[in-house]
This record gives sequence, structure tokens and C-alpha cells, in this order.
Amino acid sequence: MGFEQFIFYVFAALLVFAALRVVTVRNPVHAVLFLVLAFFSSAALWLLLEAEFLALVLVLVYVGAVMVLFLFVIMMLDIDIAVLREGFTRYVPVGVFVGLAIVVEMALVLIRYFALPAGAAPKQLPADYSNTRMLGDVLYTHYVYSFEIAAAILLVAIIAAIVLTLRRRPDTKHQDPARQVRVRRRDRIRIVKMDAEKKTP
Amino acid sequence: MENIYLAIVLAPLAGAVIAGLFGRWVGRSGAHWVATLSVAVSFLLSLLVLKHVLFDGAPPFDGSIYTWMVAGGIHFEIGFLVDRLTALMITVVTFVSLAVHIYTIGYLRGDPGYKRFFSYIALFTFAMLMLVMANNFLQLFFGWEGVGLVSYLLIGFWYERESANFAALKAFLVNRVGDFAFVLGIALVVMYFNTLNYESVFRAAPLVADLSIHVIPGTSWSVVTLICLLLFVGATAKSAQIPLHVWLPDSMEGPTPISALIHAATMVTAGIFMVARLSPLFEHSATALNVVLVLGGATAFFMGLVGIVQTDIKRVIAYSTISQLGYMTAALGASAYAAAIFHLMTHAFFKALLFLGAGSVIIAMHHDQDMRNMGGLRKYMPITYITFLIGALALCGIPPFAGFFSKDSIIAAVQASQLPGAEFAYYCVLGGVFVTALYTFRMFFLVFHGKERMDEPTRKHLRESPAVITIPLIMLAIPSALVGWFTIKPILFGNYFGNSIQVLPAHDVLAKVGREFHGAGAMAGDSIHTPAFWLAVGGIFLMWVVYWLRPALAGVLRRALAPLYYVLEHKYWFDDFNEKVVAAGGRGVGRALWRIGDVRLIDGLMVNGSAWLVGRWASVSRRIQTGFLYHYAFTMLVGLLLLLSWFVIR
Amino acid sequence: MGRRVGYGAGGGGRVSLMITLQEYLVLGAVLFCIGVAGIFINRKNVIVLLMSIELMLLAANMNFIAFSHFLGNAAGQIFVLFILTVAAAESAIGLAILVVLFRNRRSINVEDIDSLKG
Amino acid sequence: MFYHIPWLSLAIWTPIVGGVLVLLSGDKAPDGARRIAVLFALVTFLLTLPLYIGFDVTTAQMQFREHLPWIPAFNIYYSLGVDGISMPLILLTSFMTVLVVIVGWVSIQKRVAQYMAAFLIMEGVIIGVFSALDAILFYVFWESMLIPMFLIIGIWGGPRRVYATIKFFLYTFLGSVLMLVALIYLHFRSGSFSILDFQTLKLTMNEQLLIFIAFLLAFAVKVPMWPVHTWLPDAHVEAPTGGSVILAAIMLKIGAYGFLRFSLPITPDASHRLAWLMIALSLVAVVYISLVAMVQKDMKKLIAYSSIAHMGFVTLAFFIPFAIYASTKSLNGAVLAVEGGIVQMVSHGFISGALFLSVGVLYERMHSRAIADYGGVVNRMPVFAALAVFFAMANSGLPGTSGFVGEFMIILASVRADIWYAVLLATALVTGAAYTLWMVKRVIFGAVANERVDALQDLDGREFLVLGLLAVAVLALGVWPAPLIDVTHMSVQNLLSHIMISKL
Repeated sequence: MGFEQFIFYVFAALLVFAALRVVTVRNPVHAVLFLVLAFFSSAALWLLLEAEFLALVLVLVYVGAVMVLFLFVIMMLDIDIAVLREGFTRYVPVGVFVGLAIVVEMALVLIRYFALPAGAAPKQLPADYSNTRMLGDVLYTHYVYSFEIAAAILLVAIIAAIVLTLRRRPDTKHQDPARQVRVRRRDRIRIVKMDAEKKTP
Repeated sequence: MENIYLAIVLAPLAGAVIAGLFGRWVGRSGAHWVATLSVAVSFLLSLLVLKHVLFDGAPPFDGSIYTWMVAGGIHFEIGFLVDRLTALMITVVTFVSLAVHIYTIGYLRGDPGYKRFFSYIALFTFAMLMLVMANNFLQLFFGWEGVGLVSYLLIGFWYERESANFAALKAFLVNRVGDFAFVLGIALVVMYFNTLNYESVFRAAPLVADLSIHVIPGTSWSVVTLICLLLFVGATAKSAQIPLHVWLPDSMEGPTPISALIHAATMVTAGIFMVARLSPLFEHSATALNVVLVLGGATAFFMGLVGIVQTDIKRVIAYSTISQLGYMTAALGASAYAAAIFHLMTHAFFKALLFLGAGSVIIAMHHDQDMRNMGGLRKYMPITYITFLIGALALCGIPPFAGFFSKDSIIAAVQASQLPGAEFAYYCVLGGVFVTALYTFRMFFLVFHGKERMDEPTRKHLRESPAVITIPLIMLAIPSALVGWFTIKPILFGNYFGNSIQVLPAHDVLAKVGREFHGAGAMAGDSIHTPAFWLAVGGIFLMWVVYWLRPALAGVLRRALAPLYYVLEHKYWFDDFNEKVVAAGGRGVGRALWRIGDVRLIDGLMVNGSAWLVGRWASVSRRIQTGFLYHYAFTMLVGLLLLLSWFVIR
Repeated sequence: MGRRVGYGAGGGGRVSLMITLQEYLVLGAVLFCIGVAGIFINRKNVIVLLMSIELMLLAANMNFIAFSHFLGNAAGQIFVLFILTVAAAESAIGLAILVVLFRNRRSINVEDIDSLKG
Repeated sequence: MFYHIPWLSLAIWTPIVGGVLVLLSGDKAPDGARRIAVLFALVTFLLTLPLYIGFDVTTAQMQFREHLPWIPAFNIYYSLGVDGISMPLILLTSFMTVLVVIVGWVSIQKRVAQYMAAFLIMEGVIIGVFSALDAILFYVFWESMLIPMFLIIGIWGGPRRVYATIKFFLYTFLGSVLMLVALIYLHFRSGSFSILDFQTLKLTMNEQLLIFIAFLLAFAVKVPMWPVHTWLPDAHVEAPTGGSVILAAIMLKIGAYGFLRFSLPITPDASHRLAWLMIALSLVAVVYISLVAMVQKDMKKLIAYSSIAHMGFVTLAFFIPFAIYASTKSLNGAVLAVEGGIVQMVSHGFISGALFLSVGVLYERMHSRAIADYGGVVNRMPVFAALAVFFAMANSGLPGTSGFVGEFMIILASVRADIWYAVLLATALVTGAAYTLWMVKRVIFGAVANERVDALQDLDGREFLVLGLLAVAVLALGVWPAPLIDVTHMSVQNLLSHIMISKL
């Protein structure tokens, strides 16, 4: 067993373990942390596959942002874990069955039908090969439209998330700069002409 | 000459349009002047044409005015055929029409529909002229339906009367039954002759005579027989022959001038005219002629019988019309076309006269038509009395009045016919003479003689009608009395019609009759040797006894002949059959089809049923939509699993 | 593990030392199935559902990258990038919905949510 | 120069643009909307006149062709053209729309602009249906025609309008979806969407049968043929007067037109094989529906059923040529039949339109369609009564009116196939007169039935104009149908010689 293989099996085992825990632990916080572990493990595996950029993106963006978001939400919400865990054991057999069935079928696919074309071995890459440059080259040429669309989707997601969670509180005070700028003198003061003295009747 | 023909037809149309559409501007008198003048123009021009054809010996005119359309290799054209038959017909039609126009000025004075009426009768004249002047089947049918339309409008002229509307509808529908067959006949003509033009059809008739057609599988019909029978069904409706005569008595709901013009003198004779016009075709089918003969004879006798028990003066004349039309039809069946047309002409005069006379009586009676309320009118209205008597004698066929010559010729012709049904028809028409005398003089004596049975206020106002009414009576009385005497020889035996009527030598009964003919005077003189004369005289005498001498006898006779009376009272149950079986049956079937077929089966079961099914299915299947997220997720995953399994196991 | 299908005869001696594509694919499959099973057994907890979806996406990504590597085609990695984008967007919106849900109902119990019911 | 002007496009898009303009003018100024609508309707009518004037009667080719790429990727073209079959129907459409717009002048007070716009847009779309030579273009127009009609019945209709609209929409939509499948299949086989290419495409019997059935459903619903006719009475009863007029006068013709343009030439052998079915259904329509019409208590329903019966003549005329050809070995009878069918279509457009308008006149005054509520209308509305009786006579096929011409020709032709066809058809002479005139008797004639009838006012100038124009049209076509027949002649001849040659 070579070093690479060793690394692979270690991280693969870690990944499977972490994934299993994600779906089985009681506490959602723990689940998130296990998910983080799973992401880390797969990032390591991706490094093994010479996809450095994506591995780093996974760690930075996913673990750094998305998972934190998860944690944030879980902690912010006051969740009654006990209720959520009700019937857990009841569904385990079904889940395991379906999972195993899919595993078996996928294995069947792999074993019986799946064949790579001959010579589809990974290429030996030159020394100055840069995964990031390669991705960039393709991404900004062939896939530039898709890239733009992805960007737009993200933007939409951001706006959607904000709009969804935005809650206008009537009791908070806030400024409206637009109104402040638009204001005219006559909106604020009124000059009234009146006699200096009032005649006594 | 062509322009004259056109003018004859178009003048009444113009009159109708002006009186009808622009009545507001021309006013009441404008309407009657326009309509009457237009018909007068037609009449004068018709006389011109008659002279042209008759005395100048002009060849028949056969030409088209314009092409209606060309389709499927057939030229549909509007055109005129003016030969001696046409000339005679247009003269009769325009003459009677003119008389009726003048008469109407007096008869309908003060009626709110005055202008409308003139428009209608002018329009009628137009349609009738189109019919008789047609040189093709299309135009014939146009005129045929046109007169039917005007007849419908005029029967329902007093549209506030429910009975008038009913009668109008009935008349139109019964005529439509005839047209149904008529159109089929035309369709067969077009199919076999590939033309609508009379001339071409007649020329090709001998060729088609041998063809046969399978109408019902296994039976073979001669094409010409089928065509003739179908066309004749049309004629039975229009000319009120059994069994499609039922509309004519009811049509008396219309104003009397109309009864005279349309339902006695002209329109109802369209069927007779049509058969005569198509004689070259009918001659090729002995079967059809036989049917015509038998039906005509039966109508002449049995419908006359019904006339005896009627109490409404106009209905008596109506049944008399049916009966007389039966004579004409019988003559047609015996191939004595000329005799039929001759009787048509004389009948037009004396029947119009009788109707107008009846109208005169009705005016005097303040629109009471029940003869049981009349009597003794002779002294109040002498002109009406005299003219009515002339009409009645003509109708009964007493020499030397017009009816005698025509009717006697028909009887002789039927007697001479060799067709299988001729014997039956002969006894019918002979019996018909007696029956005619019975109902005519029963009416005559009831109206003009005997006790004055009207109520006091009516009697006070009894007086002779004004000149606009009596002049037409006199106008019509003259030909009723004289026309037969002068015209029998040329029309019947003088080859008047030339080629317009064609008779196969084997059928030529008139030639046979003609061998015995030695002039009108001799015919009148010899008539005392014929049974017909004595039957007529006997009938008159009997009525004289019963209704004048011994009025009590009427009741006795009625009781003695109770079963016969019962049958006649119900008019052989034709009306009951039509109303209870045909009309009600049609409505019943329609209702059943609608309620069961449309509403229940198609709409209920198929349309709304499928909608209901979809709804049911949806309301069941919507339970799958539990609303629980995980159910959807499960479903997706299970679906994935199945899909995958399918791929793997396949 | 499926090696007989693998690279065939051309691989030579290095074969035994290499990690094969199949190994990655199996790993992806296992990961995916864990995700599926997670959905089944955590049916009430939306957060864990979301996380299970993340797992499944991760499995897909794994396969993509493995193929990309073994076939020498950059497209696989590009796809992963897009999947990551979409997944991030998805979880952001999912969580936002969750927050709103919780705010309105004081619970994230899926069984309380059945307004989709027909 | 004359032939370079895109008359068809103008005729299609002028009313649509006009409709949008009317829509934009809004409901605030209903009079303005009415004026714009009449203006555009008139202009469109004038724009369709050149189609008749410039029509070449010596050729069966499509005329006034326009051919522009639309969706080149699928070989879809903006392809227009007319022949002698479609041209009269276009004129009918533009003529009737003018009348309908005038009729809606007073009777519609709610959402005037939208009402007028719906009719104008529908006019353009229907002209498009008649002139499209590209199947997809045809289909687009065909389906979009439903929308304005759907709105017209749904918004301005009677109390049960929702049921009627949904029934109308689902019925017609169901049929047309299958037609789309057939069109796509034909595209798949021919590589083109041109209707003319479809017509020359060779197809096996099975293909033809399936395509024929797909087309049949679409067109039979539109015509409507028995037994898919039940939407029509409901739709008519609920539709506002204008809607009924367009529905009866034009929309029904589209189904029959479809038979001539699609079913017969594209699938001649299937048409031949199934002609017995079509003839049977048509005869059922004529006999059965006439009887059903007789017992209706609602005037609009009665006229609707009468429409179905009259359209039975048309469908029979279109499918009887095979039998006629088989028995006479000549195209003459077949030409007579098909031309009769076309005349019947145009004539029925006038007459049914006029009858619905007449009912509309009464409805506007009494707000009732029940025959029993009327009686003695003639006493108060003599001018109206005269026109109504005239149209009733035309409806029962009186010679001299257009109603006679088509029926006469079809009977003349059908007797060549089998005399019993003609016998059954000719029963319509009796039943048609019976139900029409019985209604006339109960509604128009008689003594004044109640005080509401007593209070009726006769026609105003606007109504008189509309009904008068129709009366003139009916009379003109009845007295001299040659101008219409001559136009159709070459196209019909060509169509028939095409369908008599087997495609197998």
C-alpha cells in the first residue's frame, strides 16, 4: 500500500464516519461540526485528486461561510431537540434499507456496466501546472456565460435571503435619507404674518 | 319582346317594393295605386303577349335573362319560356290579380295593414308570374316557394288572430312537405339530365325513360316515374290534393280577396300548371299518370263531400276548390292536359267570383262567416246575388256557363282514358258533379234565400257593397259565364297549345273526345243526354227542396245519414292525424332526443361525466399531497431507487 | 473492488499503487447513500435534512472531481464550482426560510408544516 | 403595384393594432373607444375588398402570397395566401365584424374599450387563420382566436357564463391539441411546416387515419358536428349578442374550413375510408338536431341548434364527393357539393348572424330569451318583425335568399351519391321551416302578450342599418350567387381532383 493509498483510506474512512455521524447525532450543533469534519476530509481527498483550488474553496467558502451560517442559525433558533428526535429509531430501518439498496445498485452499476476507455489514466502533469490557472482559463472563456449566470444566481440568493428574513419593526426608529434630502423649507416651517399687537376688543 | 316579358314580371315586383318598403312615403292611396297600376301594366302587357303568341303566331320564346350561377357543369339560369300555355296563364293570373287588387281597395278599407296587403299581393303576382314564365326548374321552384311565402304571409295577415297564425304555419309546413319531394324530384332531374332547362330535359326525356333506379335495395323503379311522382307530391301540396290538402280549408283565415286570388284562382293551380308544363316528362310514366288520375278523382269526390257539411261560407268554397283541383288533377292523369288547363282557367274566373261574392256577403254581415246566421240576402244585395248565381252555376257545370265545358270535357276525357285507375276516377268525377251541386246550392240557398236568420243590428246594416267590390264581381262574372263557350274549341281541340303540351298518341284521350265534338253549342245541347248534366240538375233540385222548400228536411237527412255525417264532420280525421301524430310526434321525438340524447347522454354522461370523473379522480389523488415535506422527499428518493433499479435490472 | 474492470492490461505494475477511479466512485456512492439515509431517518429535523442534502451534493462533487482527474477534463471541476455556487445559494435560502418559519411558528418541526396539502 | 401591397398582412394586423389602440384608450372615454373601433373595423373591411377585386378566378394557386422567415431553425415561415375557399370567408369575417362593432355601440356599457378590442383582435386573428399557409402560424392563430372569445363570453356573458366559457374552452382546446400533434408529425415526415407541402406529402393508410382522426376532433368540435356539439348551445345562450354573432357566423366556419384545407387534401385516402362516418354524423346533425331545435324554449338555443343542423349540410357536402365520384365517375357532382358547402357557409354566416342579432334586439329590450315571454311583437315593432320574418324565411331555405342556394346545391349533389342521403337532407326543408316559423309564430305574431311587449320600441337607426345590411347581403347572395361561386370554382376543382388521386 503506497502512501497515497494510505492517505486516501484514512481520509475516506474519516469522511464516511463523519457523514454517518452527521445523520445520527442528536444535537444539531454536533451534526454541523461533523459536517465540517466531512468537508475537511473531502478537501483532503480532492487535494489527492489534484484539484487544489476546489479543495481550498471548499474549506474556505463552505466551511468558512456556509457551515458557519448553519451553526449561526442553529444557535440562534431555540430548537427543541427532543421533539425533533422523536421517531428516530422508527425510521432507521427504512433509511438503512433504502441507503443500502442504493449502495448495492450503484455497486452493480460499477461492477457490471462501468468501464473507462482504455488509457484514461490521469495525465502526468507538468511541473508548472497550476490548477487555479487552468480553471480560470476555462472558466472565463468557455464557461463565461454560465459563470455570469452563477453569479446572478448567487446575487438572487443573497437578495432572497435578505428579503425573506427582513422584518420591519414598527417600534424601531430609523432615518430615511431620501426623505431627508428631498425635504423643502415649506414642509418644515410656515411663516405666518400676524399683527404685532392684538387689539383689545 | 324580351323587355316586355321582363316588364310583366318586374312591374308587380316594383309595385310590391314601393308599397311595402316605401309605404310611409306613398301613403295608403299611393300604395294601392302603385300596386294596382303595376298589376294593370302587367295585365295589359300580358294581353299583348297573348295576342303576339296567339294571333301573330309568334314562335315560343325561350331565353335566359341572367346566369344565376354555374356549378358542377350545370348552368343555373333565370329565364323565360313564353309559349301559348304561358301566355294563357299570365293573362289569367294578371287578370284575376287585377280584379282582386281593385276589390281589395274596398274590402280592406280602414284595415291597418292596408299597404302591407297591397305589397303582398303585388309580390304574389310577381312570384306567380315567375313560376309560370319559368323556363327551368330552378325558377319554377323559386316561384313555387315564393307564392308559398306570400300565401303564408297573407293567411297570417291578421296576425293578432291565433287561428290565422296557426293556419299560416300549417299552410307553409304542409307545402314544405310537398317541396321536400319536389326538391328531390328536381335533384333527380339534374342528376339524370344534367340540366335544369325544360327544353333540354324534354328533349332528353325519351332517352331517360328506360333507365331505372334502385331506391330500396331489390326494387327497381323507372327513373321517370320516380321523378314524376316526387314532383307530383309537390303538386299535391300546392294544389291541395289528398293527403296534403289539409292546409287549404284553414287558409280561409286570410282575407277573402286572398282566398280568391291565391287559394282559388292562381297559386293552388300552380301544381296543375306544373304537371301540364312537364307533360313531356309525365307522358313517359304511365304509373305516375295513374297515380295522378286516381288521386285526382278521389280528391274530387271525397273532398267535395266534406264541403256539404261545412257551415263557414268560405270553407265550403275552399272544399269546393279542393274538389275542383281534383278534377284538374284527374284530367292531368288522363293526359288531358289541355282540359286541365281549360278547367283551371274557367275555375279561376268562377271561383274567384264566388270568393269575392262571398267576401261581399261577409262585409255585409260584418265579418260573420257562418251561413247559419245568413239567409234571404237576395233582396239586400242583388248584384252580389246575380254574380254569385252565375258563379254557382258555372261551378256546377250547368250549360252554357264556363264550368260546364271544362268539367264535361274532363269527365269525357277520364272516361276515355285507358289507364287502370280510369274507371275508379270516372265514377269519382261523375259522383263529384252531384256532390258539387249539393254543396254549391246548399250554400247558395242558405245564404241568399230562406229565412233571415241574422240578428237585428246586422240586418239593419245589410246593403249592397260599393262599386270597387261589385265591379270586380261583374268583371269576373262575364268570363265565368262566357269564356267556356268561346274558348273550348281552340283550347281543347284546336291544338291551341301546340308543342307546349305533349301527349303520346297512346294517351291522347282528347283526340278521342274531340271526334265527338261538334262545336260549343252542340255540346251544350247534347249535354242533356249525359249523366253529368242530370246529376248536377238533380243535386240542385234536391237542395232546392231541402233548403228552400222544406228546411225541416235538413235535420231529418242529417239524422238519417248520421255515420256519414260523423265522418265528414271530422274531415276523415286528416287534421287529427296530423296534429296528434305528426306534429305531436315530431315534437315528442325532438323532446326525447333533446332530453335523453343531448342533455342526459352527451352532456350528462360524456361531457359533464368526464368532468365529474376528473374531479373524482383529483379529489382522491389529492390525498397524496399530504403537505409534509418528507413525504415528498421520500417519494423522490423511492422514485430514484426505482429508476435506478430499472436501469440496473434491465 | 472492481479492479478487473479498471484499466485493463495497459496499467502494468503501477496499477496496484494507484488509487483507482472506482475507489472514489464507491466513496461517492457511500456518501450519497448516507445522505439518502439521513433524509429518511431525520424526517422531522429540517436542518439535518439540509445537511443531508449537502452530503449528497458533496458525493456528487466527489464523483465529478474524480472523473475530471482521471479523464483529464477540466469540465468536471468547473461543474463542481457551479454546484458549490448553487449549493451555497440553496442553503442560504433554505436557512432563511427556516428562520422565517421559526419566527412564525416557533418551531421547525416538519410535521407542523402541511399547508401544501391538497 | 397593387399586388405588391401586403393586403393580407394589412387585413390581419390593422384590426389587431386597432384593438390594442382601443384597449389603450381605456374605459374612461367609451365613445372614443367606440369610434376608434368602428373606424378600424371599417378600414379592415375596406382592406379586405382588394382581395376580391384583385382575385384571379382563373387559377387555383394561392394568391396574395407573403412569405417571410419566422423561425428558420424549424422551417417555420410567416406564410400567407388565399384561394377561392378562404377568400370569401375573410370577407365574411371583416364584414360581420363591422356589424358586430356597431351593434355593441349601446348594448355594451361595461368595459367598452375591452369589448371592442376583443372583437377587433379576434377579427385579425380569424383572418389570420383563414390566410395562414404555414401550419404553425395557423395553429398560433387558431388557438389565439379562443382567447378573445373566452373573454367575451366570460366577461359580458349571461348568468351561467362561467360554465359556458369553461365548456367552450375545454371542448375546443381538447380537439386542437391533437391537431398540434398531427401537425408536428407531418413536419417530422415532410421537414416543412408548409400546409401546401403537407398536401403533397405521401402518407400510408395508417398514418392518414391517425392524422385524420386528430384533425377530425379539432374541426368537428369547431363545426360542431354531432355528438360534440353540446358546447354550442350553452356558449350561445350565455354569450353577448356580438359574441354569438361572431361565434355562429365565423367561428363555426373555421372548423369546416379546416376540413377543406387540412383533412381532405392531406389525408384523402383516410377521408375516403371514413367518409361514411362523416356523412352519417352530418345526417344525424341534420335530422336529429332539427328535431331537437323544434322543442327549445330559449330563442338563442333554438338558433344555436339550427346552426348545428345547417352546418351538417356543410360537412356532408365536404365528404360526399367520394361517394358521388364513385357512382357517377365525374367530378361535376362533387364540385356542386363542395361549392354548395362553401355557399352554405357564407350564407349561414349572414343568416345566423342576423338571427342572433334579432334575438339580441329583443333581449336588449326585454332581458329575456324565453320564447314564452314574447308574443305579438309585430304589433309594436313592425319593422323589426318584417326583417325577422325575412331572416326566418332565409333560415328555412326560401329560394331567393342565400339560405336556399347552398342547401339546394347540396341536395342536388347528394342525390347522385344515394337518393336516401338527399331524402334525409331534404327533411330539413320541413323541419327547418317548422322550428323557425313556429318560433316566429310564438314570438312575433299573435296579440300583444304582456305589458312588457306592449312597451317595446321599434328598431333604432343603428339596429336597422345592421339588420338591413344583412338582409341585403342575404338577398343578393340568394338572387345572384354567381359572384361567389365563380371565385371558388377553380380552387374547388383543384382540390377535388387532388383528393380523388390516392396518396398511397
